[in-house]
Amino acid sequence: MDLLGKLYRMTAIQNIVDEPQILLMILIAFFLLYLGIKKQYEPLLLVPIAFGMLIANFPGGGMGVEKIDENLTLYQIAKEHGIMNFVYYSLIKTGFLPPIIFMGVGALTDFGPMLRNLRLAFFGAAAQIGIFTVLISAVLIGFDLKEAASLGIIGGADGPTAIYTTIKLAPHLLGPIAIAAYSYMALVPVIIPLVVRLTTNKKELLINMKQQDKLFPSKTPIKNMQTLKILFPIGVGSLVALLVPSSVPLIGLLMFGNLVKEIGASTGRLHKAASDSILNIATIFLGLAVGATMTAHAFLKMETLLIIAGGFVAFAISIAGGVYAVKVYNLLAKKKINPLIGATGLSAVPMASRVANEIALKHDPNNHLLQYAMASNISGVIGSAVAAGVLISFLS
Amino acid sequence: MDLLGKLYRMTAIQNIVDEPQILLMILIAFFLLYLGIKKQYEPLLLVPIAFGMLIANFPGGGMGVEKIDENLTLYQIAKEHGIMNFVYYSLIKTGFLPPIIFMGVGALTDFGPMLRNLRLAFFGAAAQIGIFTVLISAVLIGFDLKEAASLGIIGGADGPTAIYTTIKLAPHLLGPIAIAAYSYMALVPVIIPLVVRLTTNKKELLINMKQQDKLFPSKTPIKNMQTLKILFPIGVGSLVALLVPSSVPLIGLLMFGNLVKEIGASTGRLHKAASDSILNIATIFLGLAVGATMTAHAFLKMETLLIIAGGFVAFAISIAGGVYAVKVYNLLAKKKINPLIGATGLSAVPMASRVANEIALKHDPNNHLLQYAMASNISGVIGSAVAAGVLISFLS
Amino acid sequence: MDLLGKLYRMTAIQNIVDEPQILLMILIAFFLLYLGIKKQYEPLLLVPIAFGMLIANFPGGGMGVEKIDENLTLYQIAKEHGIMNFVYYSLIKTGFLPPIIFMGVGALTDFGPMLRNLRLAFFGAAAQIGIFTVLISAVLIGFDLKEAASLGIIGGADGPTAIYTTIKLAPHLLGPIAIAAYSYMALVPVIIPLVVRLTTNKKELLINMKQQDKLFPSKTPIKNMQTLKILFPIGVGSLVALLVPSSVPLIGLLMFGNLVKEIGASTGRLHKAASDSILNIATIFLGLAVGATMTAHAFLKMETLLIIAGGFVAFAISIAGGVYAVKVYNLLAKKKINPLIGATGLSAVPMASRVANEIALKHDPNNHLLQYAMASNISGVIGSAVAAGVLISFLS
Amino acid sequence: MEPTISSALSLLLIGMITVFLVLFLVVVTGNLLIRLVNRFVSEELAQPSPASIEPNKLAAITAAIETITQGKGKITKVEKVK
Amino acid sequence: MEPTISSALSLLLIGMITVFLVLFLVVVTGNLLIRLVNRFVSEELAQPSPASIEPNKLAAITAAIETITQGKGKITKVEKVK
Amino acid sequence: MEPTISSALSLLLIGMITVFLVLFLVVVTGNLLIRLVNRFVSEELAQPSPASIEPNKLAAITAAIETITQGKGKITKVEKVK
Ligand code: NA
Ligand code: NA
Ligand code: NA
Repeated sequence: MDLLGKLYRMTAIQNIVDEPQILLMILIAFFLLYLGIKKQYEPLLLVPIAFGMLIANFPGGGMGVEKIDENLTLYQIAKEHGIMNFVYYSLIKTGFLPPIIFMGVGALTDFGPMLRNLRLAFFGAAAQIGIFTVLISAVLIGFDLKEAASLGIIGGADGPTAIYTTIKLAPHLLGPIAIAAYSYMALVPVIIPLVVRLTTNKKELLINMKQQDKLFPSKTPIKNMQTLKILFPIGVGSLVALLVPSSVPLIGLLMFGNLVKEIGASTGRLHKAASDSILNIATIFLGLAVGATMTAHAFLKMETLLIIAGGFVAFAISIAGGVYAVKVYNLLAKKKINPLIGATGLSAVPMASRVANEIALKHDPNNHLLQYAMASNISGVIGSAVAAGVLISFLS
Repeated sequence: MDLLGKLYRMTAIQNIVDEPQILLMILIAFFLLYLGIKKQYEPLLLVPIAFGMLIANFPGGGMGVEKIDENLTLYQIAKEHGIMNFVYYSLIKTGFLPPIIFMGVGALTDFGPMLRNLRLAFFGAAAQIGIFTVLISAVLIGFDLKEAASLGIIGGADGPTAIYTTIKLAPHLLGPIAIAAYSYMALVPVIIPLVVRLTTNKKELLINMKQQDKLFPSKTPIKNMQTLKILFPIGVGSLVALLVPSSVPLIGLLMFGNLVKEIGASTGRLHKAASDSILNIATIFLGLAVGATMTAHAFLKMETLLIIAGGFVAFAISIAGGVYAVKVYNLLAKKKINPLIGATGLSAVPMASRVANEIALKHDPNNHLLQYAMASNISGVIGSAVAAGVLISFLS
Repeated sequence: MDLLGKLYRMTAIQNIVDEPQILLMILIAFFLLYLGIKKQYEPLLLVPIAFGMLIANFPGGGMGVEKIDENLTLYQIAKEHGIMNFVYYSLIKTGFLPPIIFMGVGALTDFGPMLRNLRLAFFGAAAQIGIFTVLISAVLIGFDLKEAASLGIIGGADGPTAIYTTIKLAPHLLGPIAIAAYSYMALVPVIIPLVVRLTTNKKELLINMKQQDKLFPSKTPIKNMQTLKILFPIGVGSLVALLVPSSVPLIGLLMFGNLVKEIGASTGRLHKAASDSILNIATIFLGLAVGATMTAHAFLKMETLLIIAGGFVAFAISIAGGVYAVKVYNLLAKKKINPLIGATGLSAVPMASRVANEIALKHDPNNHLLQYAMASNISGVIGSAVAAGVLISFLS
Repeated sequence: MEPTISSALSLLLIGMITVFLVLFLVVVTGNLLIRLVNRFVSEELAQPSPASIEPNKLAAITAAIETITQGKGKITKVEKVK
Repeated sequence: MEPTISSALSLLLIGMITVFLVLFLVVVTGNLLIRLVNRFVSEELAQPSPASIEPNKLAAITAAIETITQGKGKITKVEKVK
Repeated sequence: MEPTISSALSLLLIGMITVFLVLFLVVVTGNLLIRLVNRFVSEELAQPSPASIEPNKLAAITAAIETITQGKGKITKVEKVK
């Protein structure tokens, strides 16, 4: 009967019959939900990403991100392409949300451990090597420069940075790159021990930072941490802005968020907004919209697999880079550093530090190096953002 | 003196003298404020709607929603038509806020009662009949199909659904339809008892659900509610998305909000954002902007009265539909159901359930059926959203 | 070597060498941060403004507000001019945020003191004289009318009002005017005592309001403050909307915010949103974007100095105006008023009242007039918004 | 006199007249409302408005209750315990 | 019969059929999930979901801990103390 | 060598040089600030920054006080009671 025919055509069943790969997408979404909910892989982002991917893949729902005529007004985008494209083209593709999330990250970051072990901050640099080596390999296997850079930045092990860079350079790869970045950040408890085992020996892992501090005490004790914590984000923010202006949207807002936190009660309202409502709201819409970019035809490509593979390599090389930087340093310096401090230069704050700490404790139950790891860990965030800035200023 | 002339022309007095119906609008706004504040009719929405209506009706204030050239950018809309049109054309007419509010509703919804009495969920269906019967009647008295559908959807007794459907089909009727929807939802404590009295007898109202459960216990006890509550929104969300894709913006986000709630602590930040800041912020702007659509020339029409009347009829028929569905079921089944469970299929969560519970207790002080009523009550929300999806996919 | 050349050209160093005034801007930003953080000058706004100014002045960062083709869509603005211009052209130049902030101010305002000393509210009027006298002087020294009005409105001593008026009349002056407004509001503890010393004598400052109340008790005690506080924002909002429609975006939302506060628990969610998340979020983006308008070429002009100077004069004249209004009143009335009540008509709530109270206590330790000062203080906010409405309706 | 100056002057006049007029009427409206409320509203309600004491806490409570009771509960009145 | 009327009627039919169908399948899905969960998920977890008791408080706790510990701490499980 | 490869290589060099340079200068800046603060800022303030302990609570307190006192009150200092 015709009525039932109309009813059937209203459903998404026929479309899925015609395009069975849609089913695969839905299953992938379920799998990502499983990882986020049951395996606790960065649930704050993987759950919205996976759910956005799920609802984006039902034909007729109009919740999938599409290529659109970029002359349309946001109002026209919403009317003609639905609310998800409205969110994507107003908040994501504009590059707005990642810096906003960085502001929230800054408002939750404590530079104290880094200030107490300043020289360790230097080791956030070596751990960016994975970004550029994978960039080169990606070019060799045929990605263009912008795509290769977006792939490499996964090795920065920092979600907002990876997303921001990809938006600026290769937005069509946003979905898989975001998934890879957050998945591997969630897999840090697996990846770091693996790489560390391959690149270090027991003797190095036994290096006790506290002992080293006792042997070679720092000459400049911090007398007024409160004031220092207020001046530091201003100083470092200005420094980075001067040297890598294109990283200001990320580093500038990170430092602003941190500043309103450290000032204390008088800017408490701003700190609350940055670290609570703004951060949480931004996370929801970023996650849903990034997930919504992963429609069947956009996601089921060879590129996606290469990104997943390349992302892993980038992570591994970054960790190894950090480790070897410490080894080289130890050759020259009397005050030794535990190579785990290099590994945490990866960023992936704070999980990398916790993992490094556990590894150290496994080899010596008295070797607590969490505070030291946090130093290179946080500076790794700055490192990735700087690397991103370089890529953006030369490629966009 | 010319100065005073200029001063007088600056005021809105002359405009109101020329167009005295403006005064009527202001009085209606005061009346709605009275209903919302003193009579506590859904104050969370009626107060902003009424206040938005109030400030929209002072000529020269530029706070009333206008028909505009839809090629203008949002920036141009704000510059040329003021901030209220900016809000209306960016957040309301784009269809953005109702799904967002649904996300918050989901984050405040507990599917537990529904899961414990699953088969009662079925009775959320019959109570949608008011939507379609009023649609037909509206067509008969001369509304076009889209307007008639928007009028009928009031019978869904769900605010965001009614607003979303109207935005998609007949935005010029948004104001009166929103008012009718929320007013009648507030009047549920009056309407349900009225309809129930006309459609049931004491014997039916004495049916005790708990007793029936003891007589005919369910075969499948729930062993792990926590996991079930996490899987349910994913499963139902996917099911509805498959069958009625056009309802995904509503149901999809409802289920997402519910999911981040049920996952618990690990997505607590998302739950907080969805159920708190996002929901509250969206409510304020939705209310003000919907109210601002009710300017004199847009509101003072025959249509408005017909909508107010039709909305009431739709409510009544929906309730009756639910009641009769239960009666029919009781003819066939051994395990009887209290017809009040049918009435709550209306949705208007949770007030309908509370009202039904009170009616039951009035006839038998031991007949607590709140939990049972919530089952059909919540499924009524899904029912309305599905009905809305059908209307949108066939008429927009 | 060419690589280092590329690296150097990536930095902002050469640009600053070419345009050393950029350095001056950065120093000014540091100074404003110092005022906001260390000197506690309105930190909630001065810190974001100063930080926005800081990051806006690093060439290549793309965080400075620019003149753009106003036909671009917001999406195109973000793509071509970066996220700060996206924020500025969507939230600031549209005139959206100041009314939103006013909503939050209303949600934090208590009209109780004003209602208890209603006739003092009248003295919020005289203290607007600074706005118009400075307007005239500004015209005389060559500003055009719109610029002059924006300059004068600084004398309203109300941040959002000054910003809103400037956006509507002379957006190119937004930065310096916002800075002047908030700095002088922070300097009220200096400016008010100064002007009061020049315009009053000890005898006047000894007038004890409590005593006067005992001598001449009011005839109409308030029997039901709760209901009164709910009706007042509705009544006054309507009154102002009728007489000065162009001030509705400010006064209307101020009164709405106050209404949802006074209604209490049933609109508690709206009150929370207005006074918390919305207000805090709006403050962050308003501050950063206003600061970002202050790029070297936009800020380093003669005009800026004239605005800084003119703003101070406007403040002083407004205070004097309030004081003299009281003196004139005292000539005619038996029930005397302390001239400090006139000074607080300036607005700058609540600091002006606290300062006035301290001055009174210095002359007579028993002369507590905080509650009385709050009356004219709050009415001064309405006064400035009304003045702004007049300027906007005649000049925009 | 130069046109801009003259319009500046008329702005001064119109502006100050308006401000005085509005605030005068605000006072009048306020007194009117006080009288109306005193006459027509029972003093029963004349307890201190909870909102004006602690709207934040109330909002929190309401939110909490709404969530905990999944909206099944509703606050009708909140009173300070003496 | 007038076209609009007829399409209104077919909307009635399609609409109600769909609503009944969907809610019927919701019931089916629900029962299916109940059976699946009962079979495959250990009852260990069968404690009352903290989320459903007090997500707000939990959110608060998480936020607080995240801030206080600067993200170094992480909540893995929250249990009511008996 | 292919142009893209060569530019990829130069990106590697420029990128890593920049990252090392920036983080090196971050260390330098940090040490500079430590010295400056140690020299010029009285240790009076050297109490643990309240912000770093519990900004959330502080924000709450501030908000509460602002609301309760309608902005008439202002927090100037918050200290832990020993
Ligand atoms: Na990194
Ligand atoms: Na319904
Ligand atoms: Na003022």
